[in-house]
Amino acid sequence: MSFLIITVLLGAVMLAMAFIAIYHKKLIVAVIATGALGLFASILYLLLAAPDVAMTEAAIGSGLTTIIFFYVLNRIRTDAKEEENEA
Amino acid sequence: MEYITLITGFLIILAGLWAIMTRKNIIRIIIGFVIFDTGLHIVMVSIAYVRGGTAPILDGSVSIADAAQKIVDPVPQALVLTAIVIGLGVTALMLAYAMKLHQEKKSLNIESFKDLKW
Amino acid sequence: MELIGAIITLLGSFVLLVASIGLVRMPDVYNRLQVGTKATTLGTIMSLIGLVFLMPQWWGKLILLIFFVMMTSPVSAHVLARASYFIKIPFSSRTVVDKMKVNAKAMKIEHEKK
Amino acid sequence: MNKLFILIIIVALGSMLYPLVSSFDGNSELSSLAQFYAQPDNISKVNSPNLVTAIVVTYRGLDTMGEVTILFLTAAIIAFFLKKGGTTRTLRLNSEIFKTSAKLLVPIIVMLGVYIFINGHLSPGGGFQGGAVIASAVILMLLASPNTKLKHNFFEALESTSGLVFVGLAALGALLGLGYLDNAILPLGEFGKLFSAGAIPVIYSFVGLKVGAELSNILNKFQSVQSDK
Repeated sequence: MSFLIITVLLGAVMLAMAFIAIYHKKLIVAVIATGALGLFASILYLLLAAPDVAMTEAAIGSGLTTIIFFYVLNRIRTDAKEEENEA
Repeated sequence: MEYITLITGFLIILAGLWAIMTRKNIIRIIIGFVIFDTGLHIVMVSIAYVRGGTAPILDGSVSIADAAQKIVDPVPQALVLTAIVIGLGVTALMLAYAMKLHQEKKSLNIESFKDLKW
Repeated sequence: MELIGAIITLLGSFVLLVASIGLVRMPDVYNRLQVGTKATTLGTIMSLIGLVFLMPQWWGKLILLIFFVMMTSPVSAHVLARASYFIKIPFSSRTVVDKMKVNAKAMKIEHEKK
Repeated sequence: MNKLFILIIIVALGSMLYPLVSSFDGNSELSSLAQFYAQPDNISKVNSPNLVTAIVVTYRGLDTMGEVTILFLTAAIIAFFLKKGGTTRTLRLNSEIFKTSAKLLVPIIVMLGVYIFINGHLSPGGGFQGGAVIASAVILMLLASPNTKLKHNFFEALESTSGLVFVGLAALGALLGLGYLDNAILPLGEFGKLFSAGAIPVIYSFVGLKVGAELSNILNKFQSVQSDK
């Protein structure tokens, strides 16, 4: 029964994270929300008796994906600044 | 429990699809793909769940003889395991494309790329 | 033995509770980082020490975990606070001392000419 | 108008997915394929306690090979796309605390990754997880000191060698008449010990090295095109 409550809560939080990732104005917050979605998904895998998948998702879905997104955002931001300086 | 995770997975898939189809920013479209991936993985793992099952690792608590009665289905888990790693590679590839596109046009709006339209 | 472990774990969780209240109460980023790091590190370490008393056969792994927490958590908070100082997140109005101001100019350095 | 159209499409897809939910009544027993894998005969034939590892490396080894190929292709395409820009980079100096602790932590994290993929057949974990952990150690090193030049040739040589060993071990099984990617080319050993399960730990270790090298390469490419201002 307690597992059921935890699962419902996790599902609600994950849907909220997906909503934030789609609709928040700042891209940085959206990327962080995507990473948090991956982290909650890894907890869900652990509840579903899949520890291997949970480890992979925790390392890749919330760690490396977010870092790659931030590298790209950083590059794009500096490019936009250069353009403003020229114009 | 597996019903709830299944429904959550399908809803997350639909949310990702909505993000892919309505957003204009390329980075947000890629975020939509990531969300879609996560939902798909949740659906596959929850289909693999067997009621009251334990993880498919045969240590002290599960012996070889009654493995078939106690463990959950390992096949979709193995598929999801590789799919997550592929997802990282594909996401990195899409982001590299996005970076190149931004260098060309100085814009991330998908509507400013009309070169093949006439 | 079990009683000592339970008491230490309870104290650790109390410290964690105080930390989470402080996260809501504190006025700006730097204070929140301080609360969220110092108290959380202490609470986690105390819970792990309590677990050493409860499960004596796990002591090696638990001491390794304490080492990891002590290595990573303060350093990450330090890096976060530093980054938020450099992108000029404002202090709360009651801040008096800013010791970082003196050498902020010396922190910029040119890297990698090509 | 456009959004309404998209909404209709999504609602249609959702109603197509609805029968899948309503007809799903949960599993109370394993599917026949999984029961085949979980039979005591087949478990003792593979001799690996972690069934997921057994499936990834042996039964579905061809899938793993294709997956590794896809990862290699994406790494190659990213390396082709992201040429290094020749701009002057102005970065803030990292503090001594961060640098020192990163120097202390990186070897430990790499060791943890190696532990994860060597013990992949006994406990949760394996080549992919270990490779991801190694890549996160590399990203910590790159964040602490952005000017370190990763030895590109070393990573490429590591990746190619591990891929060749993977394919070679797989083909050795076919040469010995056991079947492609069979794990019985090495002695099976005792159930639950480190040196058991035949070729599974060896193959998974090389997969882990390959995945770690590829992910590190991708991250290094993304890092080296940065131009902080």
